[in-house]
Amino acid sequence: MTPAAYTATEGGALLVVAIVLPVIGMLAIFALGLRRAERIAYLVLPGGLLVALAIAADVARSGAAVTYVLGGWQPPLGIALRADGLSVTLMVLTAVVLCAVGLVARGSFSTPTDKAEARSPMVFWTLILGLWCALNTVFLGQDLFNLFVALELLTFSAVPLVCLDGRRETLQAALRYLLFALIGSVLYLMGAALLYGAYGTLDLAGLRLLARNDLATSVALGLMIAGLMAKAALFPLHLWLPPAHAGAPAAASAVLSALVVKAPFFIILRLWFDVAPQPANAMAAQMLAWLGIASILFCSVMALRQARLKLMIAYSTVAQLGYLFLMFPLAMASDAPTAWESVGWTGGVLQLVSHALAKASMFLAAGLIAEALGHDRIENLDGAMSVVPISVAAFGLAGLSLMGLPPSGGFVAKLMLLTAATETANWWIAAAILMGGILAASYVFRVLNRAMAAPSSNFACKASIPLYRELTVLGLAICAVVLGFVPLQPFAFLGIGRVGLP
Amino acid sequence: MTEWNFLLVATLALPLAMVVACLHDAFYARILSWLPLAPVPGLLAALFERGDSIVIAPAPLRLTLALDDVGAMLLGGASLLWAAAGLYASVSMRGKPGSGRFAIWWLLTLTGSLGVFIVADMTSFYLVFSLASLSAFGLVAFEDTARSRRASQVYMALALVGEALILFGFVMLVSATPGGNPLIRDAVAMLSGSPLESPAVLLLILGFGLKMGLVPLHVWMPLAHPVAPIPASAVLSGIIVKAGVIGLIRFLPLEVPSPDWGMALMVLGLLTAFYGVIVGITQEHPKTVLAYSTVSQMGVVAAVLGAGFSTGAPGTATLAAFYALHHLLVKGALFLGVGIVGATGSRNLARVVIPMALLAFSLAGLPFTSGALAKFATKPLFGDGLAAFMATLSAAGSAFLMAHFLGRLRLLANENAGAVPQTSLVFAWALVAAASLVLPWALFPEITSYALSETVSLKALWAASWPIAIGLLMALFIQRIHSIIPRIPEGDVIVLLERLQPLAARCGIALERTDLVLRRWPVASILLLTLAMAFGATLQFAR
Amino acid sequence: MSLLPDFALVLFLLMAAVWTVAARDRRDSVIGFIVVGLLLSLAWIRLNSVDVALTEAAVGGGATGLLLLRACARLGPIETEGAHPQLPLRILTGVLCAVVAAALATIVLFPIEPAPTLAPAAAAHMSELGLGNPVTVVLLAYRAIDTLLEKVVLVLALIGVWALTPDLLWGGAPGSLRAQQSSGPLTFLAQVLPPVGIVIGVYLIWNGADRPGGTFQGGTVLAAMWLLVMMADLREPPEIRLHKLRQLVVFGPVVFLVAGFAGFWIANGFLSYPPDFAKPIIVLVEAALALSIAVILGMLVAGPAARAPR
Amino acid sequence: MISSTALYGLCAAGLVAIGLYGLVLHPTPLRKVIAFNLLGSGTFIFFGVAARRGAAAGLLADPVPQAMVITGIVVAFAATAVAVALLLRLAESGGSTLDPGAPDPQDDRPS
Repeated sequence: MTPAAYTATEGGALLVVAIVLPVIGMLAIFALGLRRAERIAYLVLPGGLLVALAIAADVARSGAAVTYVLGGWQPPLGIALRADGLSVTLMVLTAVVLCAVGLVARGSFSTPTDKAEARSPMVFWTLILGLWCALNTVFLGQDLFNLFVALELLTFSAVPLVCLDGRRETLQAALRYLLFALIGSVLYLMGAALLYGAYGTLDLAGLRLLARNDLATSVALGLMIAGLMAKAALFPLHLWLPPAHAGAPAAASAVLSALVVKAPFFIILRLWFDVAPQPANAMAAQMLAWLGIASILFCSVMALRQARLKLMIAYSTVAQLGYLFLMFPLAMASDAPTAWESVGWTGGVLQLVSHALAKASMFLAAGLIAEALGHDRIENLDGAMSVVPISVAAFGLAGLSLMGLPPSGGFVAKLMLLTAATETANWWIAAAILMGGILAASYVFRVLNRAMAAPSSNFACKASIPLYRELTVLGLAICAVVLGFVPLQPFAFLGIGRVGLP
Repeated sequence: MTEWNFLLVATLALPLAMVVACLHDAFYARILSWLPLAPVPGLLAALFERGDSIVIAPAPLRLTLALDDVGAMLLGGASLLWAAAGLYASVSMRGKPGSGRFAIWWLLTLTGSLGVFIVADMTSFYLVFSLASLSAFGLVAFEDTARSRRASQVYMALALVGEALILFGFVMLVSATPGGNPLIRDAVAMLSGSPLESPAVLLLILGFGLKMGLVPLHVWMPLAHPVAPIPASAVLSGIIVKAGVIGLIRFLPLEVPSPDWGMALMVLGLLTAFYGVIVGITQEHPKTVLAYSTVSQMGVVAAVLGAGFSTGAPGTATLAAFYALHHLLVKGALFLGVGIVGATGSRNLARVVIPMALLAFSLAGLPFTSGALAKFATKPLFGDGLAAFMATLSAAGSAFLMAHFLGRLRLLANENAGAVPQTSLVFAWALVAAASLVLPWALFPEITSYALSETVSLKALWAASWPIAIGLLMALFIQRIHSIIPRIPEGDVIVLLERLQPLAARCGIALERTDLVLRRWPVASILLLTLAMAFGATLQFAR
Repeated sequence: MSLLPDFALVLFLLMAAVWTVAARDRRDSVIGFIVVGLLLSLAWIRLNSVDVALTEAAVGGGATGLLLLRACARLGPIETEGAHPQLPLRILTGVLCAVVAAALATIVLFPIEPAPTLAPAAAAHMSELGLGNPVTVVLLAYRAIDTLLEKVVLVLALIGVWALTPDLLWGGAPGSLRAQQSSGPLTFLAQVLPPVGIVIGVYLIWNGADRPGGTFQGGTVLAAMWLLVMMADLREPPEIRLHKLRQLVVFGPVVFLVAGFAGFWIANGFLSYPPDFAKPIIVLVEAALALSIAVILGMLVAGPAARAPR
Repeated sequence: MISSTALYGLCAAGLVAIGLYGLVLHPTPLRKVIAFNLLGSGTFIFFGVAARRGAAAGLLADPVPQAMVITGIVVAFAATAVAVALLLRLAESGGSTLDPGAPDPQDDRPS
């Protein structure tokens, strides 16, 4: 009963660097209390991007997962890190989004020149780096307890970002977020405890070989998946997300909406396809998809009814997360030899990536618009086009991807999901995908319509926005659109390292 | 590969390049004057290029352009109308606020609407179709009035529904074929016999029918077409609706007889043809009357396609396209003419109204006009029975509606009795009007087996004339009872739907309340526990 | 062995837990919670997990209890107890919690036999490292990355707490920890206990390599002594902008990181130790971590800055 | 006869239920935090049971779950510290419940 061993691959040490580099940056900012916290961040951000790209290149070149066994101790006793095609894609995505956010945040989180250290820049930059470490660990970790620690890291970095401005509403939102995320964590940990009691290992590959269909496994998976859904804010567990993501500073919201909620989803994906006894339970997959459908429809309508731009985008995040949960029945019912060679799985992953890019761009654009106009009431957005045209254009392009109109990553993703739904005769899912697109278009156009209207007579521009910030936001949106030119079929890269897990 | 096929690429590339060039302020300031040139490559392509296909991006993207006879016919007509309307716009829109924005929407719509005639693969088709559909929003919404805001909202909502229907239909089409992005004809060839054939055909008919304005999905058209500036109305009503026609032509397996679907499409088309007339007759504004006429005429085109589809008659596509071309040019000329009338004083009115009458009755099949040719050519598809009779009767309806249009048109004349329109406006109008009279005569021998002389035989003349006579009689009669016919508001059915708005608002509020309840701490955490247990139970007990 | 003491312990534990949740007054609830913490330590000893028992007593009961008591005092005039929810909701929640508990109980009552375990694997490599306490080996060798990341969690939590400082007070010191009425005995204890406590703390850390004890326990005892001194008003909490404080906080994680990276040169990779030097390295890392933990724990209890920097 | 590990397992289940009940229903954040700690303790005991059952190779309990619990306890403490700091700050700014603004008469309003 010895699970197959992990063999460390060449270049595996880079995985350690990917996790530790942000930590070093964070500790440096904390300890040195330099005049400008962002200077250290600007050293770490491009460095981390390079590391992620190097790992991606390594995976692409070797066509196999990059693995590192920490301290040389084999799992399940020790802990292994492993970058397969999917995780490395998400690592690069994270690095790109964080670098863009870093650039845009320069305007809002620079240390004032007359102070040695100021609260919000110091907190913002340390937490962003902490968050990065957490995300990379989530993507690379192969041990359920290691993933628990990563999730906690993520929560502790994300929560204070929500209440950075210290207003009462944001404090309330942060506390709600923290407590609900903690319930999620405890349920996850409870599941992990049950799994350890049943199998004596928390290593993903080991569990994959051992998993049985018994009560302990079922209850453990139920607790873990529900706990993770709470952290991912899937409807109807979205209570904390709208106020938290709307209350955070735009740069932080971008990271929270684009990346943070994806981490628990990623672990659900791992649990479902790598741990749950195969063949996975079709009815449970349908349950996940139904929650996804409810998420899409309900929260899209809610987005349509919001008066504030950032709240609208936050509700849109919950709706777009719903699409991710559609992939479970779609990937399973497909006649592709493995789940990750199915159109549904690829479509889901592409939705994850394109939503991250589009949503980051959208939140940042909303932030710049709010900075320029001094408010974010959708009704009074007129004149935005004349002050921050590039941001409005970025919002529009990102919106294109959210709506699923061509050419955009969102379009290809939704098309793939729709194709998979058609092929597997999941008509409700197909209808929800189409309906969600129409609703998304409605809420995006509602904003664009106002933003492009001629300014009213008493219009005043509150602040001028430097061009580089606007262009960065546009760049992210363009990335989301360019994803629309990927071919409409499963990509081999996403499957690297998934066939024949160790 | 011929030396001309760069023209196909240029058809799409030139207008897009113009949009990009607008980033340059100096060009942006002068963009209006460049509008007439944007469709020129399309026009040249229609004249010189035939039969080849160009793959712009290799597999697996496989973006492919190709031009066949049907596409060339519509591409040529559409390019011509775009050019003339562009000329008109370059004069009439000058100096208006927001004209630059208008030009950009114009160019994007132009790219999309010409693109649908020349792309050969599914993805590109969806891309250009959406481009045309969604950019036209900018044209509809241009005049920032309450009326245009309502119209543009309805337009957008239905355009998106149409997009969704078509996308779903495409997915069903593609799911029958291997590989990422098949050519349209390959996908359609695989459709027959696939288990998804029926739903796919239904979705495609609904989606493209919406774009053509088939009842009851026509509601956006009488709202959207009249609110746009004159040249935009001309291209919306003349060209954009043809995206639906080319969609049906390209995506229905017309050569495979399909009695049920063909019959359904034909009935829907005829119903639309009469419905457009009946509602149109109650309208006040000439542009709205024209919009309802477009609804009616597109009904006829759908009926033609349906009739051909039901028997699998060869050449249906070409004939339907021929009819569509006729309508494209005539309707374009009529809309531009509305603008000319508005700029003409009562003293010179006759010089405008007489050609307008000729154009108007061309829609009803007036002998020696393109309408007569189009009706003559498509008639055999309907056979001899009831369908043929109804098709003929629809011509009477058109005459009736057009008589009403001409009656309303006079009221638009410029208050200044001596006013004359600008020469370039008149030139643009005259160009399209002349093309509508000449072009179909040139094409007729190529696309049918009839000799031109047959169309002017006594029998044919009689067959074309009597419906017009009936239509005129009805018009006379209706004028007597004019005061007692009810006024149906523009957009007819949508008005009823709008009554539901308070209900929708109530639903929205109820949803918000639900959200508040769900987002309360005890409720959400109870739901979390319930989900965890339900999930565990499902994993354990449902196998 | 008789199960009677276990039954009694579990019964008391559950009763204390019910009391904690059901108590009307939140101070009672906190005291109930501290009692639960103490009983839990006993339970951990009964489960043969002495290291966990020590940690639970020090961190779970002690530090958390202190934190909660302080919160109670601070909340005094502001927060009032809320009305209890309506009966149907209570019944529904109760039923649901019972279902969860029933599912968990079923799993515990019918466990897999033989019990899966990593104990043999853990024991097999212990001699390589020359350490006697298996838990320390797991924490600092086999699963060192988790421990490292958990230190990062602590630093992040500290940043999170400090983030709640109002902008004007940034860099200043947390509010005084002084007990409401300064009492003679407390001052006396604060003068007498720290030397003893520091000795105990150091012993726990040193001892942790071979016998129960270790970084957290030692660090917590050190933190407790520091807090005691602050509570007796012998020392004010330090200003959060102080470089020395910051450096103490990151000292442990940095030493850990350095030791981890050193593994690339002196052993075979990140966080691996050469067999001959494993024990000294681990003890060094533990000592550094304990120091940082003491500072972080103390500062976490002290809370965000409440006075402007001088 | 029930084994001692099973007994502590039942105790853990009980703690989980009690903690969950408080966490769901207690209207004030501080009491929720306390309940969360009970819930966490219950969860840790499941690890403890697994550790005790895994006694082998001369070890009285499997050290791996014990190490996990130690990490877990520290993380729970950190969470408590952040939550307490947050709720104190929230109380200072005049709010004391988790459910914002909306009229919520029977449920979350302090009396």
